[in-house]
Amino acid sequence: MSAPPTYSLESTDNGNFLLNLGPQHPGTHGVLRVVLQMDGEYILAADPVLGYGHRMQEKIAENMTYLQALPYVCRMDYLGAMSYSLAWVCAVEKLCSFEVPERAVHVRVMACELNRIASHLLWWGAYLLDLGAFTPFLQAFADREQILDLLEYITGSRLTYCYFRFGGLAADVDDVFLRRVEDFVTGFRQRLPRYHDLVTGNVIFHHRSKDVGVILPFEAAGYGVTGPCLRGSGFAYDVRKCEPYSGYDRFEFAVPAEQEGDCLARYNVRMAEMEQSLAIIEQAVATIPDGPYRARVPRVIRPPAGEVAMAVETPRGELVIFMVSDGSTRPCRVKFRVPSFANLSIFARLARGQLLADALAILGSLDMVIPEVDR
Amino acid sequence: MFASFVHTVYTLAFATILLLVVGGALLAVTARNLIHCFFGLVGALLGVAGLYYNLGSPLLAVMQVMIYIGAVCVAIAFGLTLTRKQGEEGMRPLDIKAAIPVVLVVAMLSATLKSLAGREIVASARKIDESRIGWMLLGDYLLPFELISILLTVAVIGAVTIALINRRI
Amino acid sequence: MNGYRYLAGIVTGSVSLLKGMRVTFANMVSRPHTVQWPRQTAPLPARFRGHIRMLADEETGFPRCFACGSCARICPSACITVQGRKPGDRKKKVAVRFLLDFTKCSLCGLCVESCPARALAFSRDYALAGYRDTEFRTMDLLEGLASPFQF
Amino acid sequence: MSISPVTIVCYLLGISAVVGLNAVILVWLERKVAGHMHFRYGPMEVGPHGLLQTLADGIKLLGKQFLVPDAADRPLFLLAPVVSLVPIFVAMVPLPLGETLQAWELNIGLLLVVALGLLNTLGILLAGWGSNNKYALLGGSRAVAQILAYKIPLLLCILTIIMMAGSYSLRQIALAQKDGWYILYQPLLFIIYIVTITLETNRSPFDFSEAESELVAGFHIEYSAMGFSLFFLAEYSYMFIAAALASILFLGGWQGPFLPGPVWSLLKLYGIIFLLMWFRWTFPRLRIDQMLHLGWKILLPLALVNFLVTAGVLAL
Repeated sequence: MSAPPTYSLESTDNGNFLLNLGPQHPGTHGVLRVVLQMDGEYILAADPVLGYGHRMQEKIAENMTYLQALPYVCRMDYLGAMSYSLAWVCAVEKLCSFEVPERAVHVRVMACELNRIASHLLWWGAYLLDLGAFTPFLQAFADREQILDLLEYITGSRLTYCYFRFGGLAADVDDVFLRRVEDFVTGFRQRLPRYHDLVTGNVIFHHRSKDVGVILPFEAAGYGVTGPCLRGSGFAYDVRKCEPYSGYDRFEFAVPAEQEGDCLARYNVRMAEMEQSLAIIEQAVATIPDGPYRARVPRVIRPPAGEVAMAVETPRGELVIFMVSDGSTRPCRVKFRVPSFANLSIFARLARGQLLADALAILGSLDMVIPEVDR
Repeated sequence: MFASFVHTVYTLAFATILLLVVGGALLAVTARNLIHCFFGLVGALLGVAGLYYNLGSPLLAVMQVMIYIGAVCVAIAFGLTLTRKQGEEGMRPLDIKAAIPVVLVVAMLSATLKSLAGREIVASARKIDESRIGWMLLGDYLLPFELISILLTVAVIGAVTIALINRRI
Repeated sequence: MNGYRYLAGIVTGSVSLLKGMRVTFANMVSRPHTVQWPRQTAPLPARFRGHIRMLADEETGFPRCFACGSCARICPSACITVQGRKPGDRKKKVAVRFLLDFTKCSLCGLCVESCPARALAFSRDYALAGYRDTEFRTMDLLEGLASPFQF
Repeated sequence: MSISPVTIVCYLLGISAVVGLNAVILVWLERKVAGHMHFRYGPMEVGPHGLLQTLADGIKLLGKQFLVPDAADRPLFLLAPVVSLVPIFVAMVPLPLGETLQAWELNIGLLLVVALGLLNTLGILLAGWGSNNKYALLGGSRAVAQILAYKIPLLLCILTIIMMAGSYSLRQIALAQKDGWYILYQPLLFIIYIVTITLETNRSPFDFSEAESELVAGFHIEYSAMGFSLFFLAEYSYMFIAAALASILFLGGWQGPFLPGPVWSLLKLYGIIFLLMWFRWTFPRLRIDQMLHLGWKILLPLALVNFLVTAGVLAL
């Protein structure tokens, strides 16, 4: 490994110049800094500089009891907080071999998929914002707001839910919620064509996203890209399908994948995924059984010594929580393998030789949550 | 009283135009920063447009703005933004060789002024009809007009060729 | 053929743009979704998680908290300070000091869930603002509640 | 040449009023249109339906400190907002907004407006260069590339209209449409013209030199307070001029039934401005090379063919 490069913001000798993209830049969606070496509008080299939002999440989790760390994991990916909670509780449940009641499984899946749609909707708007269109952002917000209302109705919170508990849920859902979810699913299905009319078919959007930022299949595998970015490159790999967790094997859904690997492919995958999520939610609502929402688990969680790895498909890709227990009330070691970090690693490769505008489109299409990258 | 006020205003306007021409031209040749030179040139050309207007040809003045500022200067600016080095240290505009054109210009100017001495200069107040210019361009002066277009075509082809050679990435 | 593709591209492109414009126009004439706060307010769900507040005992009006400290122990951010004292005539302790450091609180709600006395609840107060952080650093949750101790 | 200075001062005051009022109304309108397209209300607090919001913002901007960055090229930095604003005052002179509402009937009015429209780019370049900021510089150089792409189709559009009307005078052109607006004869040309004025006024989907998501704010990234508001004023005034030109060239200017001339003028003009706003809040931004492609390979051939066809038809 060579020493990390040092930057001076003076023009370099060969007429190129360094451009500091971020840490405060509307196109990086957070405190990400990318140092670009530019030749005019072309990017010769891109170097993401991380750590502006580093909060030592892993270390914090190691210094807390299993339950106390639960609110913290939501903070990493505030747009897919449900999936993070799910990963954490599932990891602990796997470690302690807790059973989860069927009703709780259905609600968990429902909540996670609603959250996934909300996350994809926000991405949809933010990506178009990167491409210079403002209306999609707030149009997506109008629908996302309904999901947040739904989730707030059951969890009491709009973003960092902290709703799941070991062995079940914090609180039960009622029929009003289930009916509202059904209404949302039918309503959103009807509104989806508007999204396609406004953006998917738009010729400018096509020009901006087609053949831009192509991730080749072998690169995707080599860089450890997961989630919609991987599925955009031709792999129909989805943890929900390949290693079903939390009862995902009970539901029928397809794993959309595209072959091209460009921004448009990633876009299409996410749009198709929203429809699949709707299908999952529909099934979960239709088949939700009555019964307890929470299994009886010890008040103080003291897992047996051992280790566990729990993989979960978050809206951004595969999240793996690796946890080592020494038999005490606190985890001995926690490691998060977060999707945004792996997806960001390919950005430098993709941005090379691109125009500045394309680089931002690529960055947007990777759907980054910077606190997740930095942790 | 009122007439003299109008006269003062016009004199001031004329002085501004002159200042623009001379100052702009001086800035264009003496400034060390390339972009300052460029804007000096723009100023000088704007001033020349003002002179045309003053001489009773608003059409020519507008054309001056459109062609020299709108087209030529923008093309120069386009070139400037494409140049790699802004050449601040390598340039020494006040070279001794620069004296040669200065001497020549002074000589020419003094000769012109001498030949004009004693004569009364009357600006033609006759309005130039645009349609007459059109007929002239497509009649008596068709050949030079066409030659200019060939020159422009050559310039465009040359630019495309250079762009193709230096095509990057 | 190429010329046909060129023209067809222009036409289909323009049609796609018009479709998008139709969507935005429909948006424009539809009713806005926003709520004109503070003149109007959005409904709060029953489970809304605001900062915590202390519930009073219906009979005595004293705080329900008997200062077991489980909330303070479970709090991930360590933002709760509880102290209790035992009044002479009762078996259980009663909280005499219950401070919330709201600047650290992450509103996870674990304290409410863990309270054996069901003494804590979420307030429905979301428009919190103050001039300095000290206003929220030590929020006294016992304020306004009766106390068995006369000082 | 024989206009009295008093008249000139009156005209200047009138034009200033138009520039100022137009900016106030347009900024408000833009925010309202954007708001409602986003399911929002837009400004609602200052004045009825937020009508005075722009005024409040303007006063706020006046009270702010004008910062000149240390590294900036001070004279250029200070000159840039002025350079982009001053041509507007001149370009407003020959615009006829009514039968009699025109500062000065100029037989080459159209050419004057078009020529002065070119100076806008110089202001942007000046700001981009003078700020000594990389984002601003990229914005400035984009503006220069942009002008090369749209100016020729724009001139071809105007040339076609000049050919049809047989005059450079805006008033004569408007009067030539007494019997039928040119948009009826030249719908394609109208579309091309609308696209080119979107390019000319630096509006989305062609707001390359500003490009918020790429260049943050592009050429005016370093401007604060009055400098910023002058650019703002210039942008909206250019929109006014471009739309006024469009209404005169294609929609017959002030002519229309029932209503008085100036009302028709403003209706048409603000209709076109609404169209520009509608574009802005609907489309994503093109990439700079795609804009060049659009300008050189689509707009230019179409405008040229249209020009030649029109010439042929007129000759027959």
